[in-house]
Amino acid sequence: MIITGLLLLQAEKDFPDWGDTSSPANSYRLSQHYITQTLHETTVPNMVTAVLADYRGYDTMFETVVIFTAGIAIIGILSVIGTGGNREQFEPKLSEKKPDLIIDTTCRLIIPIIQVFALYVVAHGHHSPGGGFQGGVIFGASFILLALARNLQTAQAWVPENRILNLAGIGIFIYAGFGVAALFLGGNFLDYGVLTKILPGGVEDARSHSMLGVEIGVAFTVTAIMFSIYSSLASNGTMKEGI
Amino acid sequence: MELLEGIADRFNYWIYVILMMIGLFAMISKNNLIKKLIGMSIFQTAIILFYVSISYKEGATIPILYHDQVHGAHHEEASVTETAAHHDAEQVAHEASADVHAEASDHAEHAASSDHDDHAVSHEDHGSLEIDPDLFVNPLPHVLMLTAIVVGVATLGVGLAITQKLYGEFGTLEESEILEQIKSAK
Amino acid sequence: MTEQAPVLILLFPFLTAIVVALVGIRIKTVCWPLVLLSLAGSVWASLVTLVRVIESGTISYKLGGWDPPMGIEFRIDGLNALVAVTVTIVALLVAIYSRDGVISENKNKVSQYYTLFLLLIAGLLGMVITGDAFNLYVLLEISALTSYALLAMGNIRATLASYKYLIMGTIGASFYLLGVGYLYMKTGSLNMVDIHEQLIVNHLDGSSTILVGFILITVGVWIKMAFFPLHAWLPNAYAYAPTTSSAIMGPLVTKVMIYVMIRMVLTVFGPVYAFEVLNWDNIIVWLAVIGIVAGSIGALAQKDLRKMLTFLIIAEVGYMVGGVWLADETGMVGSIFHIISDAFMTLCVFLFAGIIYTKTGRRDINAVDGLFKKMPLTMIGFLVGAFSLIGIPPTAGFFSKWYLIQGGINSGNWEYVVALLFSSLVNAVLFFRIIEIAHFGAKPVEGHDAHHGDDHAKISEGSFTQVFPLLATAAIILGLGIFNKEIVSIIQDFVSQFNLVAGI
Amino acid sequence: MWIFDLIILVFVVITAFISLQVKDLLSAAMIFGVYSFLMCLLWSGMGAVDVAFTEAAVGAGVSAVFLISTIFRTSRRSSD
Repeated sequence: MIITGLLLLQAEKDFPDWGDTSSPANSYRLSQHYITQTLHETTVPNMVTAVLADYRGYDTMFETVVIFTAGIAIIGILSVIGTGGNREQFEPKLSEKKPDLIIDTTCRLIIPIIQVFALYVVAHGHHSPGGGFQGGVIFGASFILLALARNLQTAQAWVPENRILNLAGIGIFIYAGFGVAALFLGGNFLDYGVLTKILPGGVEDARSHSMLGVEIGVAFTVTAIMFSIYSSLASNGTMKEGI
Repeated sequence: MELLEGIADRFNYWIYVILMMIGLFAMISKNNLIKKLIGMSIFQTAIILFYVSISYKEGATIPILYHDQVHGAHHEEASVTETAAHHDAEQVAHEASADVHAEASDHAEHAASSDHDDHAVSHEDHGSLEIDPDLFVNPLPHVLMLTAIVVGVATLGVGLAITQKLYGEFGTLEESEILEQIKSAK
Repeated sequence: MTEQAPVLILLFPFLTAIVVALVGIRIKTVCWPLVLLSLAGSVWASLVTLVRVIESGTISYKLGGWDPPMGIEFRIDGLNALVAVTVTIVALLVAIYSRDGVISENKNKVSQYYTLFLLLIAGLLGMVITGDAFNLYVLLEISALTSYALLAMGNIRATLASYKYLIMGTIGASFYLLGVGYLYMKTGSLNMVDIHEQLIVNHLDGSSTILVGFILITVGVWIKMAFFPLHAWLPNAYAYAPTTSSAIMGPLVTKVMIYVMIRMVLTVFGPVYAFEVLNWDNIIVWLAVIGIVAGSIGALAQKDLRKMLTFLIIAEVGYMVGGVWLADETGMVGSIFHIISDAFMTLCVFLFAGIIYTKTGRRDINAVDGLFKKMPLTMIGFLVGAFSLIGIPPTAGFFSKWYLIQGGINSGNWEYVVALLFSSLVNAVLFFRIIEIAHFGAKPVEGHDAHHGDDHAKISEGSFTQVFPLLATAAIILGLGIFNKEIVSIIQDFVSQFNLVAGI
Repeated sequence: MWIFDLIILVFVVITAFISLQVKDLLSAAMIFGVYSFLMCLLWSGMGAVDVAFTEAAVGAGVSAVFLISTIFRTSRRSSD
């Protein structure tokens, strides 16, 4: 427990000349630049999305890769597809009853609304809070809700196992595609400005269009992976019987 | 009031350290595997709290340019704050160009290219727009924290998958029982 | 296309990882050639970048076309070009080795295994070439996640070990993140070189926020590196893992973390701050010494072949951390050269342990008895690796130890020199014990004596895809040993720019 | 206005502590959901709208679901 001891020591050392909290010392040109120049350079009012997708787009690409890795890893660790699996003894806890009326009807009403809202969140990332990640999670949550309400099979009917991975892969390919396209058109990796050659409008608009495209790619991956993680965890890899 | 407000903000930094302590303590000393993972998530959200409290500026709004600041019929074109009186010429030009067409974009082009070369401190006055940075909360930590949250969930997912596999083998979630089983098995 | 080389190093494994993930499920056989192709591509790209770095000094590659503090940029100088080349070559060799290792151990998850394998390499390469502190955290997290998963795919003991590794790894990574947060708070920028300038411009040396940030980052990196007091998770993590996972993670993960530590100490905080202002580097050298001694003694006590090797890794980590904190130019050159030579040495020894395990199915040390006759090629490969670990002249291990010892003498840390010699002695004891069993030991229990007996139980030479990488690594170790002058000169001009004062 | 921040901060710490102390894992997961929802409130108070949105969707939503699905697959009791 040396580590905890060391950490307590570190915590108490934490309070020397704290950066002044209200107007922090980091009014250094970097954040100033982001605030003043974002609209100017990318015609995207929501600075956070602009910085997320464009200035530090490389970071976000690897963020999507983190989710993708988590999905693959969980399938890898748990999945027993093909080996017959010794997981059979985990018979589902819930008996195979007819889904009761109330949950069924509410689900039928809510799920489409959630999905539309999710698409709104993805599309509207430029002007309001939200974007690829949040939209993707909500979209994935709508599938999970379906799986919870009914059982895993019905949800799986919509999005079968291998199609999930394809969906996730396609998402990352869209993102990397933008990067590589910029590469081929002469700019550095992920340089959207160069994409003006194929996208309509000036340099800034190419950036904002490509950001939208990237957000969609992210949404694809996040949706697919969220659902695949849920289905792996819920059914302990057998992908048969969820909660 | 001012004093208390000061403490309230500085309080964030106390809170984040306390949360980190709770999280770390749980991670190391809790016996149950899932409790450890909950401790880990608390530990990670504490760090996110620290980052967000860096970006807080007194009385600043959220880092999204509101409709009124983005003048012009569509909120497409660059905005001008009240301070930039002497930019009337550009202002008129911008109001005229409702949506994106050649004249506006090459103006933006010019502004963007000139911006690339000069790195003067933010207040370049050549550009048509001049948003006062102190009005907005600093957006950079927010971007970093989006990544940190996602990483947190990914680690939680992998941790839970490992816990399930261990439960499948050892039939228990308690680390102490697992270790006994290994010792007895060896 | 060559001026795009820095990004290509990373793009090849990254994009093929996704292709393998999608295609692999349907066609299992396509995975292996794809993996090889992509790694060969990234080896080519890293060599091109190394050549360009030698000619034109530091390259700065702006991601997304934005200038450094605003956007992210790759900053490649002598140090990380060399480490990138090492990582790619080691990855290629392990990929060749992995063919039947993966098939035999997790046959139905081949595509997932290779995707994680490639993503681990992409994560490590990204960490090596990036010039942005936060981006390094993201890539650190990717390589961590993939290594948890690669471990957890093995048998049940490996899954338990990977759980502990997950907990410790997250603590380490979060410390690093917190340290970067402290730096950002005071300097306002995330780009490593930019932080350094801000540190000097606002002469923040005094502020304890920076001090706490420095402690956090170093402790975080130490945890990930399994430096002595924080190494609890390493031994059984690598020992019980599937053979290919331990073969890829043994040489690479710890070495890249040491590179990150050197990058932080030299580029971000600057040697002046790291060594003079804090001046508790002697304590760290003492810690390294204890680490070396503990690692070596731990290795002596082990019965399991691979567990012994993991303890050696802890000792090696002790070398390098000690070498860096000698605060002396030759010591620094020695530890950087040791990163490169040690990556290949550890790889060679782990490949050997993997072949033995797949062939004889036994983990313990006397699984090796009488194998000289049966598996001459593998044993020769192992011999070169063992000599290099002990530090016998022609091999690379000798030269890197030589620089480390010289650095130790210059900076007057005698205990470090003694520890180095002691650990080389222990290595000698360990490896000669193995060689002795292999040479004169009893005949392998199952097979009768027939040299070319055809009964199934006879232990024959490892398949080509297993033995070739072992011999290739042995050749590289010898090559490094002989041509170390050029490599050292590259490192020399990288280190000299920090004009470390020789010894305190 | 700042009084609300203070209350939320105190609540956050309390929920974190309880979530680790409670014996039954299912309620621990629930309280963890509450904890991350309060964190999301805190951040929106501090102007970090995007982060709050993500934390609400991901922290309270998805990670709670993962925890509960694992608990369903394993056992609810916890010894400490």
